[in-house]
Amino acid sequence: MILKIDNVTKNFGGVTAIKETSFSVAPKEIFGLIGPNGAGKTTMFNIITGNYTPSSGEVIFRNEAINGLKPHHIVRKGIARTFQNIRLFASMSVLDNVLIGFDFQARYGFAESILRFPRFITEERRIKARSMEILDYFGMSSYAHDKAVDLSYGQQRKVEIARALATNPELLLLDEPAAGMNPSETEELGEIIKKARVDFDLTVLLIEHDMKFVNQLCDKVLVLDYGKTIFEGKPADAIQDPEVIAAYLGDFHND
Amino acid sequence: MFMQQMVNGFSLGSMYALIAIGYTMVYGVLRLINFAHGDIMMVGGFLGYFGIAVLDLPFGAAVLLAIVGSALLGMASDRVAYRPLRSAPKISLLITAIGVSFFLENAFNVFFGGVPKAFPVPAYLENVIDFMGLTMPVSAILVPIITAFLLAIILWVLYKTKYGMAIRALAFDVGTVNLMGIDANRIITLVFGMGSALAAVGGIFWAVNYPSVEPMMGVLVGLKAFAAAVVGGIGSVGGAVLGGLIIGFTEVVVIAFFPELGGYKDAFAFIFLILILLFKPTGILGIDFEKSRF
Amino acid sequence: MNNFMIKKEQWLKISFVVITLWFIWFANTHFDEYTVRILNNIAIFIILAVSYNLINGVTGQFSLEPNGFVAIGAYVAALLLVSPDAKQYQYAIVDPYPFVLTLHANFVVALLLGGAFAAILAAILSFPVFRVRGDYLAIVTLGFGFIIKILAINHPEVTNGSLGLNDIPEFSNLYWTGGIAIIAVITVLNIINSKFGRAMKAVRDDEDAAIAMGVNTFKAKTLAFCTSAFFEGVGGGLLAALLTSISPDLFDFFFTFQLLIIIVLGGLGSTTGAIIGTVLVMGGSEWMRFLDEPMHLFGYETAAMPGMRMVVFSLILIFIMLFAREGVMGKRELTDILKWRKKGGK
Amino acid sequence: MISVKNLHVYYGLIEAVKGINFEVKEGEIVSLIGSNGAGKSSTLKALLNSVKKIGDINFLGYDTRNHKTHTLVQHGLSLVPEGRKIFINLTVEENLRMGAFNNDENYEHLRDTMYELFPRIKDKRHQLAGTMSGGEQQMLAISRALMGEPKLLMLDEPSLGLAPKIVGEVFEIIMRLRDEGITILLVEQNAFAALKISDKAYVLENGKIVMNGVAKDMIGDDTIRKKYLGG
Amino acid sequence: MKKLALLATSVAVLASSSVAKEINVGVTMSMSGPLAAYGQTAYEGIEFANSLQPKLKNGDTVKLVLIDTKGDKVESANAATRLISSDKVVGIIGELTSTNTAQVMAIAEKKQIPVIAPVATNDKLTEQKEFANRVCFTDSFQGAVVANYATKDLKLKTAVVVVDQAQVYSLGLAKAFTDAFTKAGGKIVKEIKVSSGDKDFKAVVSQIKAANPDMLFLPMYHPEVSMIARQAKQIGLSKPMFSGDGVANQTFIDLGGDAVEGYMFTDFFDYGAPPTQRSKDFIAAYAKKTGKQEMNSFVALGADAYNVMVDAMNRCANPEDSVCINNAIKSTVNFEGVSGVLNIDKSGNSTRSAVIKVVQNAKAVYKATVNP
Repeated sequence: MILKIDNVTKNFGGVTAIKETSFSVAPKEIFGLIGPNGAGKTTMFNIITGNYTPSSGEVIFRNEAINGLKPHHIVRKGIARTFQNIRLFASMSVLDNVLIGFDFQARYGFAESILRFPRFITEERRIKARSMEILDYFGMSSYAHDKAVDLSYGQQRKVEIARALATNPELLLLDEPAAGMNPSETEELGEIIKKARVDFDLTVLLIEHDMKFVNQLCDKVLVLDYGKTIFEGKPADAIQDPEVIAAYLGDFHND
Repeated sequence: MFMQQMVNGFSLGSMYALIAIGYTMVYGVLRLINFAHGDIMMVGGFLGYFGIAVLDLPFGAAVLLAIVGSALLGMASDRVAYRPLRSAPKISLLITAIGVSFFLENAFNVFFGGVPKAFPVPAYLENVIDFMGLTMPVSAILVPIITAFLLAIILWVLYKTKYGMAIRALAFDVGTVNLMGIDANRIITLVFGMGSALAAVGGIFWAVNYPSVEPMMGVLVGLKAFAAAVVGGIGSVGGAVLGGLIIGFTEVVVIAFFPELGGYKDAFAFIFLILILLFKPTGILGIDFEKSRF
Repeated sequence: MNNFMIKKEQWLKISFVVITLWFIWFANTHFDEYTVRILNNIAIFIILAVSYNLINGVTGQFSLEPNGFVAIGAYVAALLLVSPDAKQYQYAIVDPYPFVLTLHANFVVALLLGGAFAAILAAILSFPVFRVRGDYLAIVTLGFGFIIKILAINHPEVTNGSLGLNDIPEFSNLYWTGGIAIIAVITVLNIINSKFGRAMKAVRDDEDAAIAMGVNTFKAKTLAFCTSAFFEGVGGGLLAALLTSISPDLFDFFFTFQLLIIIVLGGLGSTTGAIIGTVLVMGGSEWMRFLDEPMHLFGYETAAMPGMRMVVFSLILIFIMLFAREGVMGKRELTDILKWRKKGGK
Repeated sequence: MISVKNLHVYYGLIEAVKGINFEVKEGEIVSLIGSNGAGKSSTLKALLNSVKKIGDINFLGYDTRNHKTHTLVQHGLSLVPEGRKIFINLTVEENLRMGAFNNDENYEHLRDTMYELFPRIKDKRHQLAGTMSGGEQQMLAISRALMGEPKLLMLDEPSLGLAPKIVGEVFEIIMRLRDEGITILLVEQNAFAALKISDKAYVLENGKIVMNGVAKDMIGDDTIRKKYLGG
Repeated sequence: MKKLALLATSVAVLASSSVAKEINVGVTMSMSGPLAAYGQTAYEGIEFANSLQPKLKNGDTVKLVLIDTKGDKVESANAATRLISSDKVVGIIGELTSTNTAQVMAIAEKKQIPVIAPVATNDKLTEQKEFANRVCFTDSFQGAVVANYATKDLKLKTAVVVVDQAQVYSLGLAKAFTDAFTKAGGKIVKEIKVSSGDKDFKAVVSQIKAANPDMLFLPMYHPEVSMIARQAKQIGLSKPMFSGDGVANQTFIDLGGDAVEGYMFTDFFDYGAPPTQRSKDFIAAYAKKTGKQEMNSFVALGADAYNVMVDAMNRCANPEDSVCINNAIKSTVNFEGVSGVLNIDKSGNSTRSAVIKVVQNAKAVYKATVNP
């Protein structure tokens, strides 16, 4: 198991967002986290990425407890994420956005950058080349010098994933990646994720409402409902599960 | 001795509170540190002075003149200098506020001179009352009473009228307020008017207690009142009053018992501010405006 | 394409240095002392503005403390530069601590130590300061700047209190101020165009996203803060050695406001803008002195109105913000404009 | 009710909406569908004059050109914004009061009607609106807009970020409103759900209308199925 | 060397020409900013003195070139440099506060341009400087005047001193008073620190009341002192109170109202009893122009800074020779100024008498003259 959530509880003030939840993600798996709004999915993401510390329980990544670590340390351990509402660096070019992912991988110091030491130049060249490769992979290299915010929504989503991949993660967390996309875009995105899983050796954990997308993509899903787990298993089984239908899907979907 | 200092602190704190309310309300709707607010208070003091010394008005009429004049000035400053910048970066708005502040200070300096003018205080406000060993002038007692009265009005407006609800709604979302069929700009201008009217009352109190007016009188008071608003929790009217009282008390009481710290008096507001923000980054009663949701 | 751009930027940098050096030489030999003094002021304020812009504009941490750091640099440099003899008769309020009298160093060491002290203070302050964000940060740093001034007033054993330090040897001249300004500008540009600068900009654009990319945002902010403090300290030392006398009232928040106006007018986040802003504000406020004097308007002679200059200055400030809210440069640099031209030419 | 001719919307140099025409008749539900960035929200903002635009918009026979957003709202053009945008620091009831800002005399009556329509928000009337769940917030947002007694109710992505079950509930409410006689302009990227309840639909792509017609027919259309329904 | 030769030739050329010239005298003052009040007052005197005596003996006209400094050091430096290098002034009057004046003097010293400070009283100001002069007395003199008067004439034994930490003037004066008072056998029972700009001194006056001294010494400017006096009266503290010349103006009495009745302070002169003929004429002319009899001593000192400058220029063969003017200033003997008779010595400090005034019926009334 690459990621193990062990009996995690999170309280905000008096409200319990997540209650004694446990699940595990196997290497190279695409794992879906679904459930109604406010069910604690994004909270779970924030716990894994270190933005929140769990009130109790442990987050174990590659056999190491990572809860309590600072978010930027967790990224360095190999967990990257995207955001529900795309959050690119607005004033920066597409290339610079991806280069940020290499921030902790560029091996030169502050003084070296001020004095423009040779190592600065070789390292900058190296990470720029790597960034262009990643952009190329997503077919975005021709936009490298455009401002990220000038791109279309779908392109921005790709840049965001490219940026996350630049941190060289083993586990990629995607927060509603298909939100705001039409079905054909969604399908394309699904293909990219599947392909990237192989090419970048990834494990993917994603939150999504689009059940079709989840069905197409995920190996396994976990359905959360206001802090507690109501289902864990194959996505095809989830949409048949009466409890999932009652709490989450409703009957509208089945028409 | 201690009680005397408490009364003194309460009186000074009330004046900070009056000015802090204006800061906190404007911050609430625009996220703007209105650096010109202290200068609006100065204008209030000057208008009171002109009313009494030049126009020969009775004190009450002069106060009314100051309140109306300052409110109009505050609304005009919003209309002319801030409204065109509603969609601009916050920093442009802030620099504009500094510009308005500089303008008021310098214009008053050029046209009315920098020499402090003695403020003609009505004799009945200067009478000294002796109450259970505490001595204080009528004005010092009047300040907290009127502050409390004005605070009650402000709270009533904010929580019981639809305009107040709109002001509170603005604090979270300007665009959506327009969707309610409300002219958000008018509400914001109204907030400037209310805050400026309070500042004018603060300015008159200031001028009565320390009977003089001069163009730079609002600078330090303004900054301290802003610090008070932040200590109390910016965006919260109750917080502004609380913050004003805390800083007023600290300045008076600390000096009274640790006179050797006198040289640091002006720094208290800021030391307090830093300490509070370290432990409660949104101030005592504050709401987290900067909160980012993941 | 990439390499070509790097080369082009290097060329721009080199020509910038050469032109500036030539200008300094020319100014020093041809201009009168008043103009040279204004140029000295401009050079020092370029150092201050460019470094202040690093934390305020590039990193987006709206802070208001430069008056404090400039004061630290100025006092440290002044204490080291004033000869022990001159110190003997200066302390009028209380006798100085004995160690104060023994301090002495040459100009370069004094400037570096001034900068270092400011940077160290910044490093210490960054722990409390960066616990808060946005406007809270602004008001906390405003408080720190204010407290430093109050400390200078209240520790006459070191600072000679409100009387300040006098008879500082006049080391600063255009070669020093201009030379250090060049160093400051290039250093800041080099930082901006490195992973550190990218991290700073990422913090400005979206701090949470930056964290999610593995950026240690606290480190990015602290680096910007300390670098900015270092150059503000050095600038303070230069200012002390230019004025030859310093006192606490020089370092009140109007000093900070002036810098803030400079960098916003120039275009927040743009180093080129900070330089342009400095020239506009520092040069402009001297040029506008004619407004204080009697004027002939439409055949009438108006009386002299000392202070009118500041009234007009504040009005101009408001107008610029209303009609050019991004400042002169926006976030762009000179190189961006040249690039854009090239694109347009295609 | 409202007709739009040759509408263009600009953000600086970028043209977000490139000359579209559409019409909503009284009593209809009309959908604008399309993916993110197609120009749907820009169109709604243009109808309310809160973005820079060129074009003729005729609402109830009046040219809306010289009106501000808030006056248009007062005249019966109401929008439930994307992301709900309820005032989270006001109570539920205060939110409703805001909706009836210019409607003092009918406020109490309308409020009680809303409570009948949405019993769930009645239970929480004195709570801060921010404490409600996403679905409840959407219902509050809709009822808040209804407090202004709109002639045309515009909904911007009411299904966004909601669980499938809640999406179903929201769309049921929309149908009920139509039955009450309210004209509705619905903007959605959840094309399937939108088409199912609409009378008419327009498909937006890159700022242009690429297709329009009777909603029922469009569900069956092959291109639509392929592109927007994922069939 | 070259410069000197150039100067010599230009002097020769100018001396031979009989056409009356305009000679620039620079004034650097805080006309805006936080110190504007004082700068505007002092400049009023300078300007008025210039209007009364715009010409030198030889018929040349003295032109004032005023540069506002906003009370800022950087601008003071700019102003001094500009006056010397662009406006070619022969002498400078200004600045206002001791720190800014030190700034102006430091620059003028290098260019050998004499500076006359109208109101900067700090002892250290003229030390180690050749071209620094002043027409006001020093802090140490003034402090001693009050201390001696209080101990010898009024037989007061204990005092509380309230000092404004932020004002050089206040610190210098407090120190001088403390030294002289202790030397004369008195005792300082408490020293309280305040900051300029403060308005609220309730805590301060309560402490003073508790310390129960024979007298209070408040070496500050009138805005703060009037506040303290008022708040002292409110709590029933009625001890003799003294200040220096910082309160020597009508505004102080206006601000203080009833509370400053009986208040004593040192001043340079008494407009009610003009010490010299020039003083009489000046006051009469001033009253005619402004309608005000009362005159702030800052006005008188501003006027005297100008008068001494003109007097020194008149005593030089070439009124544009700055070095000569400086020497002439430093040999000012028994000069009958607006503010009294004054002598300026080699150090640039002026030796002059002080008067002690007391506030009676909302007017400052002459009480005694103290000679050095």
